[in-house]
Amino acid sequence: MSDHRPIRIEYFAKFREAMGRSAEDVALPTAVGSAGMLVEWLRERDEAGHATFDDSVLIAVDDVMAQADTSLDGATSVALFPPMTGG
Amino acid sequence: MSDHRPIRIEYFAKFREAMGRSAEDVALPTAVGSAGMLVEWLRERDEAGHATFDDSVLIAVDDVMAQADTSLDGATSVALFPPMTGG
Amino acid sequence: MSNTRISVSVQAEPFDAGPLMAQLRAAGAGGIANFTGIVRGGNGLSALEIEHHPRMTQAALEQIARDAATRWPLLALTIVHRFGRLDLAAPIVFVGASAVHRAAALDAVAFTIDRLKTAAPFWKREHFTDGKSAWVAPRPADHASAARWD
Amino acid sequence: MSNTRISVSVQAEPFDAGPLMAQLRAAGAGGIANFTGIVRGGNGLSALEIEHHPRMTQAALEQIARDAATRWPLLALTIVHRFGRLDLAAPIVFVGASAVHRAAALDAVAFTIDRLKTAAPFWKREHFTDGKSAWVAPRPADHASAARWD
Repeated sequence: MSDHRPIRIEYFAKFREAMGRSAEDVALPTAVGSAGMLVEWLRERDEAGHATFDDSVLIAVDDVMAQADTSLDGATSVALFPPMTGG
Repeated sequence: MSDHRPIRIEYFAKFREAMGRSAEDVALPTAVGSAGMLVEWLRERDEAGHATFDDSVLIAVDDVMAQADTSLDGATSVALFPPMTGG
Repeated sequence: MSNTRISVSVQAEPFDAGPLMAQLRAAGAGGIANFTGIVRGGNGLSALEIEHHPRMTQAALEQIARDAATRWPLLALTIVHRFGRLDLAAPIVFVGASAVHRAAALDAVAFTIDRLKTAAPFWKREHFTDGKSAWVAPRPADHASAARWD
Repeated sequence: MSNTRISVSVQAEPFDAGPLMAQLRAAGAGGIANFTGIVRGGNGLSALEIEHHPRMTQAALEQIARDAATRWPLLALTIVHRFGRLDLAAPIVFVGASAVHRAAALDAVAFTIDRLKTAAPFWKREHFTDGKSAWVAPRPADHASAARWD
């Protein structure tokens, strides 16, 4: 069993601009088991991630709104976006 | 100075039907000095008035909403109507 | 003084909410809220008849509109109220408001419709398919709704 | 189960509130309430741009609509929300509800518009006449408005 798994990360709105891309496919360490841990992993990965993500980040796992402790087991995509401003 | 004055009384909705007329011109005793006293005077005048007007009656004096103690000095018309049910 | 553009109409003719809404799209508005009351079928109702006090109605509606414009920063407020005989599903009343922020528009519409249920000289009479008819009794809930703005 | 007729559209195209209101005139309704949000000019704004999450938006709006239909006895509820570049005075969002009684229709519209400000994956960017642009920051007032329904 691999200690990494493939997952697609999507960025929206100001996060997309700050990261300079709308999505990326990464090999995520299996130890990064939750949505919150993925955000922390991005913050530690590089300067862009560190500067971009703070406590306001909203997370969707496979297109369903998630919490920091939502498991990434079996997940194929994670979307990260800032607080919504529709309406 | 006369002890009566001419005044027009108008009836609306169920009061119009109960009184069998939409308006009448009456010679009102000058002692009947307020809107509330006019209602009482109608109640005492005849059976129709007695049966028609209760505490729910709304009163307008010269097309302005009035209270029981609103004076009839100089008034030319009084409208009596039940609680409103518009909208 | 309020700069709200107030429009009030008391009419027998039907109205179309679309053009009324278009009129409310005042420059600078962020939102338009409106409510249309329509004749509700059911319980054997065949038509609604609305009596009013011709000399007082327009002024009463204008007063309600001014009260709303004093309470909320509105760009425009429109009230249309019909009288006469109305068929099932016909529009009875339209209240619309435009404002910079949505809460003002929504609250002003709720206030205005509550007020004109209890403070404008209209009386409804229901006509039924069996030929009977009856004056609509004032609803305690309407008076409670109106009182929450006091 | 709720029998509310729910209609949700996420679209780039403009919409016209008139036909949307006509659709809401469900049989048996006593009232139709609706709100239209429009691009507000001023402060040098030249256009609004709305980004969204294409795979999530429709479902998010449907969930908000179902929540409203659970809270109030509605006959129909319509939500239309645009994305893309919108000119000044263009319509952004339409929320309409029909119900037997007016309070349900009015409250459902207020609830729905509050919810979709904070719980639907849309993000607004403002473009200004001087060429600058900026993402709209979430408004604490919007979160307070949404929270009052919790």
